Amino acid sequence: MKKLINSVEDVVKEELEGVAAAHSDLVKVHFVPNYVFRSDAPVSGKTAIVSGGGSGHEPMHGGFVGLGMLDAACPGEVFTSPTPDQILEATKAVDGGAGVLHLVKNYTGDILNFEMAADLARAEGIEVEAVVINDDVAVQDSLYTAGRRGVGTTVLAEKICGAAAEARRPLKEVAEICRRVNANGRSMGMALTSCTVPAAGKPTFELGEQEMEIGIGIHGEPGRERRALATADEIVEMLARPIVDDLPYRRGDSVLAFVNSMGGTPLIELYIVYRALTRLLDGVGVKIERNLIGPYITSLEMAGCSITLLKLDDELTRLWDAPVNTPGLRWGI
Amino acid sequence: MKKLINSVEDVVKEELEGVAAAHSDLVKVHFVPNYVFRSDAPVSGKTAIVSGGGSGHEPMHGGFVGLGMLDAACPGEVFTSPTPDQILEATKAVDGGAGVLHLVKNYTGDILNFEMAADLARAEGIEVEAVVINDDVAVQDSLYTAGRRGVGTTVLAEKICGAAAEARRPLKEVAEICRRVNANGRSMGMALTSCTVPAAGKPTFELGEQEMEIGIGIHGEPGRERRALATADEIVEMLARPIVDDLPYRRGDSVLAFVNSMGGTPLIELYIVYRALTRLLDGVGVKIERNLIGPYITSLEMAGCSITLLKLDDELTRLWDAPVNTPGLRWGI
Amino acid sequence: MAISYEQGVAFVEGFAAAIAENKDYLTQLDSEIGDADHGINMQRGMQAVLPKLGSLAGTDLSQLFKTTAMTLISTVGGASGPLYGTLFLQLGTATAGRSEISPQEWSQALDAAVQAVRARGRAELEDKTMIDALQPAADALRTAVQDGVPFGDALTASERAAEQGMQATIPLVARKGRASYLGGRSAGHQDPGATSSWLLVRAARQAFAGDA
Amino acid sequence: MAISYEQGVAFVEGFAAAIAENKDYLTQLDSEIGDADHGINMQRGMQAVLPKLGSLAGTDLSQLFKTTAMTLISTVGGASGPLYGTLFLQLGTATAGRSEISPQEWSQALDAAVQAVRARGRAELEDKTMIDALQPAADALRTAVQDGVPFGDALTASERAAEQGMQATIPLVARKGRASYLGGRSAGHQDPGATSSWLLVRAARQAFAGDA
Ligand SMILES: Nc1ncnc2c1ncn2[C@@H]1O[C@H](COP(=O)(O)OP(=O)(O)O)[C@@H](O)[C@H]1O
Ligand SMILES: Nc1ncnc2c1ncn2[C@@H]1O[C@H](COP(=O)(O)OP(=O)(O)O)[C@@H](O)[C@H]1O
Ligand SMILES: [Mg+2]
Ligand SMILES: [Mg+2]
Ligand SMILES: [Mg+2]
Ligand SMILES: [Mg+2]
Repeated sequence: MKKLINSVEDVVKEELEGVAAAHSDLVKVHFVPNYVFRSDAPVSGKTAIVSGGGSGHEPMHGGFVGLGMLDAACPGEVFTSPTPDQILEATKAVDGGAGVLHLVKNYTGDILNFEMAADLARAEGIEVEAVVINDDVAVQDSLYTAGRRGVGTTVLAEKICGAAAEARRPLKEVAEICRRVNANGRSMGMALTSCTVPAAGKPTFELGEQEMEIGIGIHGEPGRERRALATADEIVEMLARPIVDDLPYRRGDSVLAFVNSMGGTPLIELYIVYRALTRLLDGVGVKIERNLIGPYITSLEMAGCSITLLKLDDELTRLWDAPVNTPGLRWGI
Repeated sequence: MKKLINSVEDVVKEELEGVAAAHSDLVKVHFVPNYVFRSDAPVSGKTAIVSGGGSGHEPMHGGFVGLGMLDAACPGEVFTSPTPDQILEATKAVDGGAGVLHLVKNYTGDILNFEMAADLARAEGIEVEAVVINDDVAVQDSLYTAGRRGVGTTVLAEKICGAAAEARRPLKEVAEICRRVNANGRSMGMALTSCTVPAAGKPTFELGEQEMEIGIGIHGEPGRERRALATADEIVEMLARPIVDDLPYRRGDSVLAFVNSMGGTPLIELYIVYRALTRLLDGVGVKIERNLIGPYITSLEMAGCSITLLKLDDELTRLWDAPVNTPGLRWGI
Repeated sequence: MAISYEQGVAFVEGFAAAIAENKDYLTQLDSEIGDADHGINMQRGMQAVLPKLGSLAGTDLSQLFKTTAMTLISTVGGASGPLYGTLFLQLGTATAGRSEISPQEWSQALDAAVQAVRARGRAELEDKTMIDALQPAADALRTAVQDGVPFGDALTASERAAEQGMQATIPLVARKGRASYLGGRSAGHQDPGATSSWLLVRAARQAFAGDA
Repeated sequence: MAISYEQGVAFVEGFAAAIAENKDYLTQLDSEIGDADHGINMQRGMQAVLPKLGSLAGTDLSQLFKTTAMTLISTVGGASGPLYGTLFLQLGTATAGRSEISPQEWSQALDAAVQAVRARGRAELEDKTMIDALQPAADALRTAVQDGVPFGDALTASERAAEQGMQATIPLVARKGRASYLGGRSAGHQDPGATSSWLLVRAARQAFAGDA
């Protein structure tokens, strides 16, 4: 295992110390329990938004704390959901009296820990709404299973809901907007390589020189199927076609196209993927109104990419364009 | 070789097509000869800044074209300097009548091609000043050699000179500021893995599981020496100590600290590196006034990092803080 | 013949020891159909529990189990944290104020605990989860105790049922937890949580069968 | 006995063929002490030159060399583009308006070309660059031609000098070009540019010695 770390036990703690040192103008970090929060929190009268999940997805979530996005993020161990006490403390720290939205990705661990935390917070008189993101078309949805994973749409939901909260929209409306983003967002990802959980010390799975995994999540797990390595254009077809057919996205729709690196894939390749995506969407008559290209929701150093489409309406577009100032995403200010 | 590409011949062309499609609001791309330029170029009366070099360092340079930074960038083939005609055409396209600064990294290929282009541009009556960045302390400087490479300080120089040009400072002054940035900036980098030039098809060098390269450049070339893998803290000592001692940076100095990913190293590790850097600089009494953390000057998918320090004065800090709006760097607007 | 507070401690310590011993094995299983952290998670949690046991001396089984529960909930995270936390929390509730319990009471406590885990995780039998080891273990224990089988043998039957349930997860296609994302690919792999649950049932047998 | 326009074309085509044949070898050498693109760069350049030769039919040596130069300059990039471009540009200048030249004139043209490359790259002998192959080749050719050695033998001597110069780069510590960044580590590797320069000198021998 080759990583720029000191010890596998200290990875999350030291990363958070780095974040605290680097971005003291935007965020503060509380240790034990660990959470990153807006340096001006609680913002009184504003709906607060708390997200969280395992570490290893940076900049998500900690890098999205700040004006116009999250009020707090709870980082668990690498790929391990945070604990209820982390989430509870973060929720109490940022509640500005207008209630707190828990923005949760659909993983059993995240769901259960956020549920426990929400119960505890409500017991302390804090109004909490939870919205679950489940946008991964690689997973067949069903009433009898854990359902779809929450992946790329999470980043877009955090930005858009953050803007709504910044505009002083009440908790119920922010939650409603979050459900709308989830309903209109779909994603799918692939891996060229596995990644190594520091504490595990070796790659989660092995991939041959001529193999790739299609339909992966964001925890270094194998995907829906293993396939022979293909060209960028073919891979975009494998990812974007199921996305387009799933919602479905129709001729005339306007979308936000998000091309994401899993961590180890550089920008030069992402632009080749984006080029292929523009051609595929041209073919089906879907217009890209906005885009986001880069490593925003990652699996440690995994090489690969994911594609997310979000069907836009005027309100979602306005909220996307609104100013944001976080370590990981910034514009308009 | 596992990359999200279609064919090794088309990597640069298709990447540029992706850039053009993604950022048409900020930049335009001219093909054959290839260059990326501000969509509002030429900006009349403004000193224009043209940079360029081999591809494979994304977002540098094309991702730094836009308001407050570069007017044009000339991407060569992967790790291969651009040709004089590319540079000449870009120079003519963005000259707003106030002259053009050629911001050149110190590599024989870059120097020679920019020299030829400058001669041709001057022959066409365009005022051209060239400033060469040579900030890599891994290379011993000497009159009899090619001298030091231009690495991380290039990104900072492009931002700061871009702000000066945006403020309508004349060519001579922008060039002077560029020399000042170069004089006060120092860098050093390391690699955990090699990278693969698409057309070459295999890693430029082989590294064992327990080895790393210290003192690398940004072209996937081996470094000054091969060492046993070490902890993040030890690696920061190996990179930052020579930097601090070289200028030298003295107790009381204020610096911009730039922790850069070589492409394959994720943010979680960069923050652990940044943490170690803050401790080392605390120890020598150097104050970090500003920072930049992320993949900004890369070597394809190479895993590793580089550290750059820039000694700040009030003017450089003001210029750093000035608004910038490019695909790769944005704030204040 | 009853289960003493000391045996309760031995049960918790024995589970911690079994997790420590099988940490890499559990993580390996999780890397096949999950995210390669189950052993790491459980190890982190049980290692956090151990130092707290000393200060509990003189309290009762309920305190022991509740402390174990709260510690797991606040240190493990993931899916297994809340689930094992819920299991121990229910054991604590079922043994409120008791410093020793009968075999029947242990069987009832385990029944209640497994029920609580099912309610929390909304998992059914054959979803390829820890339930597939826990439910058969609770059922076998209940039947054996009701049939008046010597407690030691009842615990052994319960452990064997857990082991068989664990092995029976191998061919299953997961419907809950991370493994469900793999669809058909999850078949052919043993569920890590069912495996740690078998270790838990085994630890109970080792601790409680002592004077059988 | 003179060098005709057709032989000039054969020289350029022969150089292109040698580069194509040795593309991976040159890139391999560059990956040891450079950035693994020298073969790729030269191949891109010479492949761009070939299609232009047809349209030059009926022009002179100067046009041939200048067109080769401008094509290399606008397609190769890197350090080798301007350097080989400068070399051919100078050959073009030295053969202005000539459709055939004498051995003496070729030797003088090569001297001027090597001088121009040195001026452009500011490299000295033993800096571990293409100069280490080109300069000995030009020197050997000049001496041999001056001594009245048959032109074929003079070209062979020139080629051998280039080859020896190329081999002599192996122990050198680079002072120019990318390899210089490696410091002492550059020793023990043959310089890729010196290698492509040897191929150029060899192509001249093969093309011009024809009727020697
Ligand atoms: N809904 C559920 N009900 C019961 N057990 C579950 C459920 N979801 C997952 N599990 C158990 O949790 C185990 C995984 O635990 P762990 O790896 O620690 O958490 P995570 O999956 O969050 O990484 C699975 O092997 C499975 O036995
Ligand atoms: N200053 C110089 N003078 C002469 N030749 C040089 C000089 N710098 C580099 N070279 C030659 O160029 C070769 C490298 O060419 P190439 O790999 O195509 O360009 P780059 O180094 O830009 O990647 C070296 O092997 C060396 O022979
Ligand atoms: Mg996990
Ligand atoms: Mg090169
Ligand atoms: Mg797991
Ligand atoms: Mg090279």
